[in-house]
Amino acid sequence: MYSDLVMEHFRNPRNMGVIEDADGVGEVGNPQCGDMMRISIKVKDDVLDDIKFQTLGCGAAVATSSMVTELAKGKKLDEALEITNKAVAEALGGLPPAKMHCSNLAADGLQAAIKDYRTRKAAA
Amino acid sequence: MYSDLVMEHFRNPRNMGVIEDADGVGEVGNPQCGDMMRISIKVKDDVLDDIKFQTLGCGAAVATSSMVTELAKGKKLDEALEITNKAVAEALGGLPPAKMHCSNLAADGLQAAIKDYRTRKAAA
Amino acid sequence: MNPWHTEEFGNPSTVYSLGLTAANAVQKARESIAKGIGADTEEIYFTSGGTESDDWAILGTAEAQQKKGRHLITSSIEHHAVLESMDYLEKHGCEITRVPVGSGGLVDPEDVRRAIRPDTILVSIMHANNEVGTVEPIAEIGKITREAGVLFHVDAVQTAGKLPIDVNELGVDLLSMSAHKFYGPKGIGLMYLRKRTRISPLFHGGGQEKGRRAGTHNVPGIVGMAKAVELAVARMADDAVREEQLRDRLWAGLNANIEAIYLNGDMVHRLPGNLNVRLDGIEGESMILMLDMEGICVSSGSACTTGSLEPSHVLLALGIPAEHAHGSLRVTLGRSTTAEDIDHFIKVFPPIVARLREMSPVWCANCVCKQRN
Amino acid sequence: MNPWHTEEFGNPSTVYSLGLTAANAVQKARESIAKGIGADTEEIYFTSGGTESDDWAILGTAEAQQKKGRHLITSSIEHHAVLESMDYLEKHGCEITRVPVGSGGLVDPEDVRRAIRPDTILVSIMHANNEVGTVEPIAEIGKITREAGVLFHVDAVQTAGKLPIDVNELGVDLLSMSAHKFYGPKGIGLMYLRKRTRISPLFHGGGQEKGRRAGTHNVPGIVGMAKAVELAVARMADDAVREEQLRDRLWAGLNANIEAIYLNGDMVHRLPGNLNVRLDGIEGESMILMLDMEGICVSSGSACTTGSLEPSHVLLALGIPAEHAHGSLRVTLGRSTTAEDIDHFIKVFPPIVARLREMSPVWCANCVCKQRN
Ligand SMILES: Cc1ncc(COP(=O)(O)O)c(C=O)c1O
Ligand SMILES: Cc1ncc(COP(=O)(O)O)c(C=O)c1O
Repeated sequence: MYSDLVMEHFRNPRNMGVIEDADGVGEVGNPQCGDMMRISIKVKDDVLDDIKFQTLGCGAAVATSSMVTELAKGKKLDEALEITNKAVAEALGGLPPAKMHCSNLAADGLQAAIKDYRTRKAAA
Repeated sequence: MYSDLVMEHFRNPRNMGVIEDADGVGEVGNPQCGDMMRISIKVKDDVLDDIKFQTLGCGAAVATSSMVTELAKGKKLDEALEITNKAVAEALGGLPPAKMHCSNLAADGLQAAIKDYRTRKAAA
Repeated sequence: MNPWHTEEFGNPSTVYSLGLTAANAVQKARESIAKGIGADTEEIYFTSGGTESDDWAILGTAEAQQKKGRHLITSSIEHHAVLESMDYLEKHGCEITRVPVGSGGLVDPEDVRRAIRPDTILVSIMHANNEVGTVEPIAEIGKITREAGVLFHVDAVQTAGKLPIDVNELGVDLLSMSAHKFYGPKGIGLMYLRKRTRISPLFHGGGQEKGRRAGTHNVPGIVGMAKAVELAVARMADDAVREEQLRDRLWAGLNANIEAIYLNGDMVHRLPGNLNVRLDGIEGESMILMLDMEGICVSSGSACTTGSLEPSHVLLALGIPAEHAHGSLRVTLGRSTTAEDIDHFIKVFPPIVARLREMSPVWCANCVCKQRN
Repeated sequence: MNPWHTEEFGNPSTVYSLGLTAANAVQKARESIAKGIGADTEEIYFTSGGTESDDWAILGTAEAQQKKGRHLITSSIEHHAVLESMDYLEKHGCEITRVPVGSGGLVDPEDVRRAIRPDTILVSIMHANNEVGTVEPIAEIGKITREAGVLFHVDAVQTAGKLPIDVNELGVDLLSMSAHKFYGPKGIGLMYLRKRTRISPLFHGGGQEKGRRAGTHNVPGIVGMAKAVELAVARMADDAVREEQLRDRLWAGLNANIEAIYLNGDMVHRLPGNLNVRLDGIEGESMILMLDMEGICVSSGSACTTGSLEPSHVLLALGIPAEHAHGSLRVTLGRSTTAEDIDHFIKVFPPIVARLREMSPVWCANCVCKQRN
């Protein structure tokens, strides 16, 4: 069902975990819907210096989480904000039609984390 | 579907044919319904001395025709009149349920032939 | 076909790899079958056979399209699966037009055109008839239904695997097939359903077949059917020529050696392996039984073999009188039929006919005419 | 089972001897299956599987009994084949009462009694549930329906061949089975229909099965199913003890080695080969994929595997919260499951759980709680 690339990211997710002293945290999804994602980021000079995720969800949810961190790491914040859910799915070589909706978390989570960072910074 | 006895009578019908100078002829059924039977009889001293049938119809129709001639031959007319369609089917060891209606010709044909004989005699 | 019965015990609608192997097999089968009839892969829906496909096509369309109308058109020589579904709808408020056939058993497409009304929701005409083998002018009817914007269902149970089928050339929207009719397994069939055709399900339940036909996939059946389609497509032309030659040889042989034997149905627009004849003065089942003793399997339109008191509705629709319909015989030739079989038939059948006619009270040669002398 | 696919190409509904051999095989199968469930031979009707049987039982009864009433009773944990048929009827003017289940997944027969009204025409309750394996109090419900003079349908797809079934002891009037669930072929099933029960057909067409279920008989399927019934009956008791022991060993092993793992469904009234658990902080499909890499096939009630956005309706009906339903796992043990398989499962599953919880934003041990520190 899943492509080899998706399964590879599911088996060996990149950047899995928590940044203890994160500059921004984004949380999307809901356990009641079966998937939830938390992204924590470290920002240096407006660039995503570090990024980590935790995901509760299916294979597609884990793989897209992993992929979005790979795509975003090292990017400027404004560039990172342009990463779409569609782009993440495409970078994974596509997802089964029934699982497309599971891929709608990853980019959203990243955007939420960046927004959180900017809110904190504005408040600081 | 048919018992061995039915098939035996179908393959080797007894008393098949026409009595050229018959004393009575009975005809029942209708080609449009797919089965028709003609029985011709020769009567001597109120006894069925000879009896022959012709039948258009399925295996059951042929076998019951054959059986009724066997049951009737040599019988007194009044005895022969008591042969029922049911008795013919039973003498054959039964018929498949779907074919029971095909067996409703044989005794009727015999009765029609005897009736014809008596009508002719009364008229003579 | 057998690995799917035993080793590969998977359920294609599940995510794990055993299920995936089964799902791949089903998908490959779907692709291969779709290719065989010029359809898209997603237009193939697996069913349990011809009856389910026919019933689903008719009942499912009637339900889904009831807002458009309640008028359906069919022919008078359809298989019982179509006829009984139409009768059922008629009892439940639909109007059914049954177009007649000519003496050769062919539908006149103009009759279909004339029957179409604004509230017509479906035309259902069979590709070839199962008794007399006549091949109906489906492509012409398809043009008419398309012009009129009416859905067109074709029962192709008799032609699938025997004649080329291209759903676009034929202009059909729904098409029924049954695998066992082309040497595939029993208990499996399919419906071709043109994209964007609205239909209600016949089987409610799990979400298989995009929610349109519930039930665990019959994986071995599906794989077996796909193989049967492939084989049939590959040898179709050769089989047809061979069967047609044998069939014509049989008819010539019977016609030359038996008096008062007649052909039922058009000889040109006809399935290659079908011969249907009628004989004066004989009933069908008695011929079947006699031929069976010679190892020959045939069937008949006689009431005694239709399971009712009426002879074949198809023969009657061709204008054949009831007494002749009872005396009709259908011979089906197939891949395993040999020239020796045909010659055997031509040899043994005339004496059987003679014997049954001797037994018959309505055969002139030895009864009525003789008695008249 | 295979001769019927190839050599024996006959059609049981025909008069000639090839057909008769097939008809005999079908008849013998019918007798043997009837004996297996305490029914009379004429009460067995062959179908294409569990979905068809369920649909037919419900839709066919509703149609045939509509003069008596339009109220039907079912449970909230039925298979989709039953639920969707009930939903369909509801949309078409019937009233449906769905009795609840307790947290163990069991229907209270008194709820059924209270739900019965003068216009109730059918009660449909499954014998065992396909997800949590709970075995419902069918005999008690059968007593109630019989007293009330209401027809009782039982979906026995999960128990057929696994638990003893006697249609008279259970007091059922209609019962569904699907052969592939007890190691028989796919695409074949049956309906038990008590004598003199009125039902309309789902398949209209040829006169097969006394006019109640049209369509060419799936002879190989029927013969295969009969063989599967025989085998199942012969080894049922042994299989049950073995599977129950292995199942209990699995549960004990998982429970001892994994924290926050809970059982779904009653442990006493349960299919021997069924285990269903839920785990805090994990989603089901991710467990399935991980276990699949270890060669273990399981399924889940997670939305990501039900083909919808909702988790299993069965788990929700047991009162299990949605987030737990998503994290549930069903393990099905069968004839081929060995003690080694169980021990392998107990060995590989705890690290999988640990890894997925490490990945999880909602598992206390490493996220919320840590962050709180
Ligand atoms: C023309 C036609 N349609 C439909 C059917 C029904 O197919 P099945 O018996 O496989 O359900 C048949 C088979 O006898 C047929 O010949
Ligand atoms: C309880 C129950 N009923 C009905 C069915 C439907 O059976 P089938 O898929 O064979 O049509 C199933 C199979 O999944 C089942 O588990």
